[in-house]
Amino acid sequence: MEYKGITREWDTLKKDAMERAKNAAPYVKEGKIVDAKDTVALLEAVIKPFDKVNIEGNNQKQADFLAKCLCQVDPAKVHDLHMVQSVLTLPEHLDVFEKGIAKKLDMSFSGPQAGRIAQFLQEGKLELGAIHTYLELYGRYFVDLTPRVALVAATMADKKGNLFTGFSTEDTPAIVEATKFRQGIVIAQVNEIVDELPRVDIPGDWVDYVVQSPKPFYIEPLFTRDPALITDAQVLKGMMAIKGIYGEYEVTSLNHGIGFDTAAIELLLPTYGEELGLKGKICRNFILNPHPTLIPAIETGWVESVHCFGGELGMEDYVAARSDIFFVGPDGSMRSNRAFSQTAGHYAIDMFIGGTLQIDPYGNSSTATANRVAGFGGAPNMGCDPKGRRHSSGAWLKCGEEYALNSELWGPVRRGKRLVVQLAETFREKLAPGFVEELDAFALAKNANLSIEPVMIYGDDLTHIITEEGIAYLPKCRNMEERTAAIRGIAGFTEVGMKADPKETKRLRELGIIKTPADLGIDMSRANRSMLAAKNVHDLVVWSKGLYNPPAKFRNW
Amino acid sequence: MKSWTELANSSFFDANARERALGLVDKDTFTEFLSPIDRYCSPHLPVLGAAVEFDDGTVTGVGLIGKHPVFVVSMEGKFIGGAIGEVNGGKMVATIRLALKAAAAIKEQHPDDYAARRPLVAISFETGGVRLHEANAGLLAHAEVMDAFQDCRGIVPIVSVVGSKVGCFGGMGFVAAATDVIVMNEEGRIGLTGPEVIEQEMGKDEFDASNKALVYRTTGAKHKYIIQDCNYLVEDKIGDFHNVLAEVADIPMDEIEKMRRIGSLKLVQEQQGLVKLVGDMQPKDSMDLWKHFGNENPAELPELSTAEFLKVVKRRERA
Amino acid sequence: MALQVLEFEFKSEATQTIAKEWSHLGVTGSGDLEVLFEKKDLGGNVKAKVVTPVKGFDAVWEKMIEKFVNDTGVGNISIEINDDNATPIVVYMRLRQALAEATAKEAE
Amino acid sequence: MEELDNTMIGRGRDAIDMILDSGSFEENHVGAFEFDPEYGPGSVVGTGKMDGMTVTVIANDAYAFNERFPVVFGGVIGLEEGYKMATAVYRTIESDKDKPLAEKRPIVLIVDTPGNGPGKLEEIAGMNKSTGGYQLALAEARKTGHPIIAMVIGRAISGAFLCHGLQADHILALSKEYGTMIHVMPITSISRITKMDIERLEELSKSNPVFAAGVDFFYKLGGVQEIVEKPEDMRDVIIKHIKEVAALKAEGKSELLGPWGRGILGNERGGRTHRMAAIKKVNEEFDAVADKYINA
Repeated sequence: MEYKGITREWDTLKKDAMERAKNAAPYVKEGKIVDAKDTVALLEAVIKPFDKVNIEGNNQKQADFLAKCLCQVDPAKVHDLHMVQSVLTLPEHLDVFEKGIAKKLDMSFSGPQAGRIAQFLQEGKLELGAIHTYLELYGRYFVDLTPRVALVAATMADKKGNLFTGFSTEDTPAIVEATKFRQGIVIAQVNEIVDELPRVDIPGDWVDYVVQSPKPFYIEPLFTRDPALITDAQVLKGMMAIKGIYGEYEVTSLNHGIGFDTAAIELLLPTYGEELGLKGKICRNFILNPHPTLIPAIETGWVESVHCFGGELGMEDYVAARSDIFFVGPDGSMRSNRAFSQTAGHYAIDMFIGGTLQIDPYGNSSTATANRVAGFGGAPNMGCDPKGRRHSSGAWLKCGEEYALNSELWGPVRRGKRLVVQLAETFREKLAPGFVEELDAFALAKNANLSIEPVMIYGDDLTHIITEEGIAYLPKCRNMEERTAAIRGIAGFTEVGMKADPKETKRLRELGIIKTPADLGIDMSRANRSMLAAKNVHDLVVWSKGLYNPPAKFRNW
Repeated sequence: MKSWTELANSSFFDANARERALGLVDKDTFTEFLSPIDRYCSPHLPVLGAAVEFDDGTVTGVGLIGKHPVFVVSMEGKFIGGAIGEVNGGKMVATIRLALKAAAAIKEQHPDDYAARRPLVAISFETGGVRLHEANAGLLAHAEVMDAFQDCRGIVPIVSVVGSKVGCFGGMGFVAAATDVIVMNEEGRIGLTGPEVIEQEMGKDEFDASNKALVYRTTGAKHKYIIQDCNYLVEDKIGDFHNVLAEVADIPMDEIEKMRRIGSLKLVQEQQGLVKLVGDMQPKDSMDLWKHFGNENPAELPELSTAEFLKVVKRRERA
Repeated sequence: MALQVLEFEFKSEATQTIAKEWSHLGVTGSGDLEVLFEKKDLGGNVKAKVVTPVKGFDAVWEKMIEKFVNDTGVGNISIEINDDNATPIVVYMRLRQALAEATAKEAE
Repeated sequence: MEELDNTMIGRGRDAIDMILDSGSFEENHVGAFEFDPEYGPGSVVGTGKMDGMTVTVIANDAYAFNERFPVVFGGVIGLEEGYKMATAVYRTIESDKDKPLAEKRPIVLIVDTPGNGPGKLEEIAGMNKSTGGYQLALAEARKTGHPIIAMVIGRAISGAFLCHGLQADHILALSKEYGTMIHVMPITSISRITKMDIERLEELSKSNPVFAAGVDFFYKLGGVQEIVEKPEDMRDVIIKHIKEVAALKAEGKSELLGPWGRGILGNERGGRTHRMAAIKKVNEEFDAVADKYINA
């Protein structure tokens, strides 16, 4: 058999990159440095129409100066870009579509810009590829969404283009690796250019241009929750979670979703957790950003390790001084890495627990609302039972043993199940129901013309729901009918809960599928803020021995 | 409700208006006026669809510290931001005036023991000033309070107690300034214009209202203590506030007069000195002023505990 | 726009009333409520009056208070509530706390 | 708002001329005291004559700008202004301190101010003391026997009205035909802050004096003693009220004057009845337990 290869050039990408570099040459000063004032010209020189472009928009750190500059390029020269980026937070991330500079979008999460995305979709200003999880999107960077040009952010650079991303490394390594090794162009905005870096996070020969931005990159203290705002109801749910789930399954490795519910749990470990004698038995290894509310648990010896997706403003010194717990470089500062942390969150932990907005009678859970295309970031990867998991652990096995459909699906083989726990109040602020017959995700799919309903956690992955009414232990349910009854049984006075059959709820309580606070032996009168190890941000500073330096907006002194 | 002993050791900042009122006076001595069972709600809120409270957001009453009757007004910041309307404004004015009535009665009945029985007014401010839902009545009530203060001058000490979440702003900011003695915890704030309005007037670059550290440096207790707008800075314990009231109750009126900030030509002249300093200096931040008064490292002051702060702080010299 | 006033009456089997003539707890803060219990001879029944800015939750209020009455077995009291958008759990917790307060022996 | 060509807004200095005996105004003089003319330019203080009687006048200057405190313009009362006004009051008291009650000179407040200084410097120095200090000075002068008449000619807004006006014995206001504004906050801002429906607020503002903006509603609440129909009448009406106030003081009926007197008036006029009822109940409840506290 004779094979005949095609005839073509095999290094067009490289040649194209060289040509772009030639266009950019006039703007390069010393080494790889380009003046801030030449940035727009630089972008016009290296970006071509229809390019896939990544603006480093992370959950926290933002390449905000480069985003602003991209908005200023001439749409006659640069247009129809395909933006591939994990998070859209800044108005500029959408302005590029408004101005006709960009056309298509693939993303993971959009936070404050979610309403505008929905609006642009309807107006035809934006073409949506897909809403991914972080890991899916990073994966596709290496498959079919490789950026041609990446605009990233770093704390410092040297003249050779070596970057220090330190505490706020986040997505940078994943983006740069995908871009550079497929002959793409990497531009970094940095807060500072120095002669010597504390350490090298991104080697200089993976970076083409460095711009010192006029202001340090924008970063939001996204994971800071003021203990003063935790409610008694959140304390109650936290106590239920610790006793009914953490203690019950002896969960050692886990991720906490963002929010006051989980902040309450963190602050209950040194008090209620201690009282239950759970120290050392639960909550040893976290995949988690450096939550300030975790400080009391760390200081009282609960926590063995924490790996972080990103940093958190004000936690730098505390984390650096706790190198036994956090992942700290030889220079003494932490390195975060969202890609690795997400991988760990998907495969290597036994439990994900977090809040949601809506749960339906099937156990599907979503934070989607009718007019916002927001995405879910990393929650679906952590909030699922990873099919590829092949290591076992106590909590995973126990949850698997309870799984009533075990033998029907895979016979006698022993297989565990990840705990995926949703915390919900039957009614939230302004009496918005936490349980609905139909998720708003359906309306959103219709409004934004999405091919599938944006569900954060599918019913078959969800193992437990905690409301103030009780905990539903869903794996124990033998069929959908029983699962729905269990959900209705803890849905209180919502439309879903009103349909509960009191007899069936009673039966499920007897079977241990529903446990109320009383069933769990929790004295409701103790569920108040006095249970919290820290009552306000100042207490956290005291717990940290002065190492935690809260951002100005969280201070009341 | 916590017991009195529990209250004494509780955070003043976290306490509600009724807890503060009870804890500021001696154990089991508080009698509330227009208490919840009287159900004296605002008649103006229901038509606007706004929630009501049985005490209209202000707890008023009388207690004792030793033999001193203590007339207490305690505002609840969680109810419409502690704002003053017709009913709670009336309660406040009536309670302050009762102190004068009591003083007269005691002078008559206990002429030899007046010093030990002299009444005191304690006002726990937690308010943004006028309640917009009944703005005109609230505004007029403010003027009545100032009028009542002037009647009490030299007869009954009036003490501001400030250390709750909302702080003391708007019209009540100058009502507090017009009292004899001001007691605050570190969390307390007193001002006239709220931070959001300043930001709106001056722009975010000049004053960022979300920068809480800046807000505290501008209107917070430590600043007020340095410029002598706060007489006592105490730890955040209801019992500590009670102890200061007990101390003030026994201070002679002429000494009380010296603790004031405003209320005479001499005091106005002293304040004009401070205004001149600020006008000449044009401080970007209160810390410039702290430095001027001899605090070498002003940025450290907010980080210090109350006890540490009191040890090292340098204050404006009083004229 | 005006405030809603809801009134209910519940039959109660037990007649565990309160220790004091009346008892009050809570603050009408946003998302919260105040509760006033008053001892009344209602033949064992419980009367409730709710004043709230929230519309359309009459049935929920009725069920919430009924649950409280059933769970605790109180009787011969009137319950008055001033509400400002409290969620059911907050309502339930405040009612329980208010009852604990109302039935408590004088502290110390 | 429609343009008013007859409004007195911004015309504090004109009002002084209209009210006082012709050519009698001596700015920056009160008794033997002379004010620094550069200080507190947003306020106007001085001495004049009304029907030959010496009066202290305190007004706002809407056209002055305070360079040291740039939030002061358009009639705003700033740090310097408040203390300057307070000084004028204290100097008035001082000038007549040895005179009998009947000879205590009146103080006339001409009110046209949109607010107190809303700035960072103001908060750092403590604007609350400046406005509070002025109020205490007025309260003291009123209780010492000086008749104080406030004449609202334009804007009497919220805290600035409290400071400059609401401590007077009697408050007069030019009728609303002249664009006179008395309120805490415009309805649009109230709607934004309280998140209440603006249409409902507008509807209510037509009927509820406790909440609505305007001279007529303040009249009903007792906040305004008398409405002056036109600017030409101001002088005569002020003189009439000075005499009324002086007579009441001479009779020892000061309780009918000032803020407390306005409370009584508001009750009589039916605009503010709940206040009086609450005060009565507080007094009764204290009387029931008074013995325990007075004879502790």
